[in-house]
Amino acid sequence: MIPGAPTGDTLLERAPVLLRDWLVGFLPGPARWAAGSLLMIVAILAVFGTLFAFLTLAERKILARVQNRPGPNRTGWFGLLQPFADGVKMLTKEDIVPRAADPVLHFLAPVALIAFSLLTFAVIPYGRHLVPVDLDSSILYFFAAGTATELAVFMAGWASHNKFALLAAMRALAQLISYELPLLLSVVPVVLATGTLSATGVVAAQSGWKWDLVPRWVVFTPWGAAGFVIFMISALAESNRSPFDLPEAESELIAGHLTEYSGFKYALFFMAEYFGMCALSGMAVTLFLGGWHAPLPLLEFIPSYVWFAVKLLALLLGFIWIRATLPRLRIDQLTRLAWKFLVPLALVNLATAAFWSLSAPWPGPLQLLRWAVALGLVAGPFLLLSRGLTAGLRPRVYRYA
Amino acid sequence: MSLSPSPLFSAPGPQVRAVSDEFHGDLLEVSMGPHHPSTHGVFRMMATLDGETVVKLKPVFGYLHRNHEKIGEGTSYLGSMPYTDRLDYLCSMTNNWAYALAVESLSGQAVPERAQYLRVILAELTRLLNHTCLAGFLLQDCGASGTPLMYAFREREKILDLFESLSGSRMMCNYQRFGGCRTDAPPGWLEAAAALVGGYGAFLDEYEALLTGNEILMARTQGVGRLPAALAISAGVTGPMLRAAGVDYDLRKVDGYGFYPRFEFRVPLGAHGDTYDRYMVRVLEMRESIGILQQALRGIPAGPIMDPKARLRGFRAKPGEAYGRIEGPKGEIGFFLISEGGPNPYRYRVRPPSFINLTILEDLCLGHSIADTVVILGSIDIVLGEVDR
Amino acid sequence: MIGTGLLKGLAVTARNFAGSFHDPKRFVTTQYPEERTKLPEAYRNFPFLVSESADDPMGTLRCVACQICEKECPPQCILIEKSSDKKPDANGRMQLYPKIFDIDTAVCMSCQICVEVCPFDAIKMDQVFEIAATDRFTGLILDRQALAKPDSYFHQIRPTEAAEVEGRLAEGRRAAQEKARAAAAKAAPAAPAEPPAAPSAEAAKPPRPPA
Amino acid sequence: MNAVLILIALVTVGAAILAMSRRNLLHSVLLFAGSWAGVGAFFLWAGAEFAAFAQVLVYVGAISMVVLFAVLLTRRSREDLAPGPVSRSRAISAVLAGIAVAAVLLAAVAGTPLAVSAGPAPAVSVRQIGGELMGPHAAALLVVGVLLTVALLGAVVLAAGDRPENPEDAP
Repeated sequence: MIPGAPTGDTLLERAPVLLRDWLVGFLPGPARWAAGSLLMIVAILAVFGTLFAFLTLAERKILARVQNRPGPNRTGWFGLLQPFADGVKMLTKEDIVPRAADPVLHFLAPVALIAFSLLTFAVIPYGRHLVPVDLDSSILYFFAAGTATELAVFMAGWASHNKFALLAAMRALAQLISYELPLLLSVVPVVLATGTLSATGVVAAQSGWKWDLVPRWVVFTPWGAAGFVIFMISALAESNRSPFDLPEAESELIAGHLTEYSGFKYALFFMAEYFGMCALSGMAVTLFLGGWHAPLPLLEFIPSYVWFAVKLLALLLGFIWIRATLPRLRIDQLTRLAWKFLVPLALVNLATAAFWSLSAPWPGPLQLLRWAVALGLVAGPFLLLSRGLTAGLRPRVYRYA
Repeated sequence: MSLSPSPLFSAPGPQVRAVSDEFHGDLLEVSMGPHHPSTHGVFRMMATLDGETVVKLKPVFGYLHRNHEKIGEGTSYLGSMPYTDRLDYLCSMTNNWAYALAVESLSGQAVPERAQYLRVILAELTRLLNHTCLAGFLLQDCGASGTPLMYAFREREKILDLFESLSGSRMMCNYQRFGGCRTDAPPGWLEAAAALVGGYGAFLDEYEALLTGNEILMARTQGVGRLPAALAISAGVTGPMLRAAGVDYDLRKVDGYGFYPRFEFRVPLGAHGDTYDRYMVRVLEMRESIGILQQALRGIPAGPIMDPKARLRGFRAKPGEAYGRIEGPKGEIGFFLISEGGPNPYRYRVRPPSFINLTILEDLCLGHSIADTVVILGSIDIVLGEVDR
Repeated sequence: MIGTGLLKGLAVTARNFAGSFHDPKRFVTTQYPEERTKLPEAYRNFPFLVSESADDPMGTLRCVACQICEKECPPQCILIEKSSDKKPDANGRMQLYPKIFDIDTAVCMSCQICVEVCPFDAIKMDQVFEIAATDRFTGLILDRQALAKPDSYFHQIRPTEAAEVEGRLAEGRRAAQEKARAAAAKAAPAAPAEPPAAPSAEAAKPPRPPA
Repeated sequence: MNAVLILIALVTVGAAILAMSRRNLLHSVLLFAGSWAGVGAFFLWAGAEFAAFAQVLVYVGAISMVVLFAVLLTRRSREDLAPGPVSRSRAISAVLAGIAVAAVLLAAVAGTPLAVSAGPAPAVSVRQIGGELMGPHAAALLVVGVLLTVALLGAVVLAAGDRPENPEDAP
């Protein structure tokens, strides 16, 4: 456990840990570890399960409010029971498995998808003392579990034995693979700057405030901001969210690789997408937004896991906001955006981070030069590449007869 | 995109474009529709795909054929008027006007001034309604999860309320008669219309802020589904699609029917003829329609709305034939009538603009990906009621 | 710069999201069963038969079973059967009345042509839209009993149109009385001994020739 | 501790054997991915977290995708995925090849002196691994990097070599 800063260790802060120790205390010695981790698993499932339920409701409500309508408000007070109604509906719906489908793979796909996306929750530090598993290379573990989901998407597409599902599975894989690279490349500078692969280490490196006002979060450095933007764009693509929700683009290939799924298996895919979204946002908060650190020293009395929750919800609402606004990219534009725009930018970002950390000890006035060069290194390639990407795309002027 | 070699009507045999054989995986025959979520009604596209790109596309329709023209021969002239609402069920007012124009030119009835002004106002309101919905559906096909469509429907509801308080029904207005309009504008209707038109400019600015500059929309629509002017003219394409291809042909200027020469407005023309131009031409046309509406609402005179000599029942047209056409929101909608002096027309023919614009769907889609075919279909703006009749 | 169009779009959606909480213009849904939008006066749905008095709607139908609306109706959804005997109508003249008057509301498209062509203002458009039936024939085919509604109901749902119709009918009735009185005065001096039955027959001709 | 080791070994070898015996090619590819995950689990058991996660990331995440794509792209259509008729000669030659490979492996394993250390391996932190990679083993790392880049460029040339430039991009 990282020794918390003296002011930060209020009772509220250690409450979850005390609760766990008290509960586990009833059991004999060796069973304590097992019971403790079981309790942790139950806690994660409970928290992120309800977060998933109310996230679907929040998504529909926000999407509705953006479109000037109330959204679900018939079930329960303000529609709060809507997710449970959806749950019951999904459970009672008939689970149709096409005769030509490959039963083993057809069943295994959602199970594998849910399993891998749940694995990623094990290493995210939710609070000062709330780290389920503190591994030395937890960031590598997080992305290892993340890439395995591609296998499950392929299984779903191939096992449904359906033309549309196959086409969509190929698209999904092309998208996931081509966005794996910028996702990882945008994390490398953070590891380089903080010098550790463990999530708690990265969060510890972002503690403290400059002039007691600006927190030392990665996002407040030029390369950190660029890395954060690249990470979020890639996270959008990794979790198949708009404007990259190509695989289940309803306007083209019905429900993509989910076409032949119904009932609770379909709900599992849905749940896996949301878990993926939450996990990636959680990692974004940990790497770029200073994990569970409070933004200002005087706000330190609020427990750390509350700050983590606030930042996580902010990112999730951003996901929903983008989904309500942006149209979808075509598959070739999507991969071109990844390979010709995000990957080069991430590589340049690596160089900026190296320059930033090397130029750290520069005396006072040179700091301005340091900022200028860093910003130039970020903005320059961005403008250069964006001109290439949108060659010839601009609003046109029309003549009248 | 080079003009596809396949002649205007795709030859009976499979028209497969030359694709490099070495990578020639098996062609995937995909049928999109008739219940596909993005085909604007019961319309089916048999697309042959090589990987992502469309190699051959065969539109299949007729699912909504209701024998409209044969029924027209059996019903009296007045009886066919409510059926014209069901042709292009988004723009019933312009359908009514085109049919009324045809019968009036058949029977030579004069239309009083106030009725002409009312007809222009209702036609331009219908154009606003149709083009706003088109932009909404186009974005829905691009995948914008319904937000632009909901804004379009919010504005459409206001216009439909105006139609309802005037003609009695929101979409099935059955409002025009031979020689004028059925009922006069109730008190306060003209002021409500002026208020709506006044606020429409602000809505369009917000709508364009959301869409026109959107890089993703530009990437998805610029250079997609390019329609060369030569092909457009030879295929008989009319309306915004034709003007987006750069051809200056707007019936309101060409025919000058129904007091349009009194209002001054401009006709926007596109340069590339691709999906983005079709979208932008419609948006600019909406701004022109706002201008026309403001002039018409200011200048509408008092007076009768129905030609006193008009006869409702027992109307018998003089033997002969007539073709009445107007610039509908989707293109030139026309009615061709042959009368033998009886109460029913001998031949009742509708010129459906969206059906004729649809014939070149394959030429626009060859070489594009399947995601583009959906966007191209959306930009052609078809309504299956009019395509199948 | 590449992102500006997207940001402008995000700004529009944010403004709409915030606006939907305080600006009625940006929150347009009416919760149907609880709140109801006020229907405009011109709104029309299925037709109904106008009867003179409210207490005996069946007996005092204005309809004289001339079957013009049956011929003119485009989808042919009206069925009328004339009565054999006659009964006096509002002007006191003996008129036929419809023994059977069925409208198949499953076929009717409420196009309101029957109202236009009816010379006696006997059929008007109703404003009821919440009709659902479990069976297509008993539920959706409305017979004379279900169709007949008093003139007061017509005044209630369409005040201006009802007033205009009322004016026309009253003026027609007044013309009928004057004609009857003039005819009676002319017949009296010419042949005082003529039996009084003649004037009533002469007055029977309605002032308005059936168009 | 040995029980866990045996279990992992069983899973890995079992998955590999099953993969060989499956009639459906896709099932065997997925079972292969399972056996690679088994190898990853072995590293985890041995305490080398970095190696385990790298193994899962590279093999289960990426290499299985490459194999799946290779299987899909080279097959003309779905029928080819069904296995060919079972002929005796192919079975015999498969078994002989298996025995030969097994013999070579066993000889190599038996030959090397395995110093079985008493306690678990010393806990090596990722920072030390980084130091080692960048220090003495930097050359090996660079060679592997160049190898992968060449493979990537080769793939790009092969894939996009002769397909005409995407028609819809032409202005």
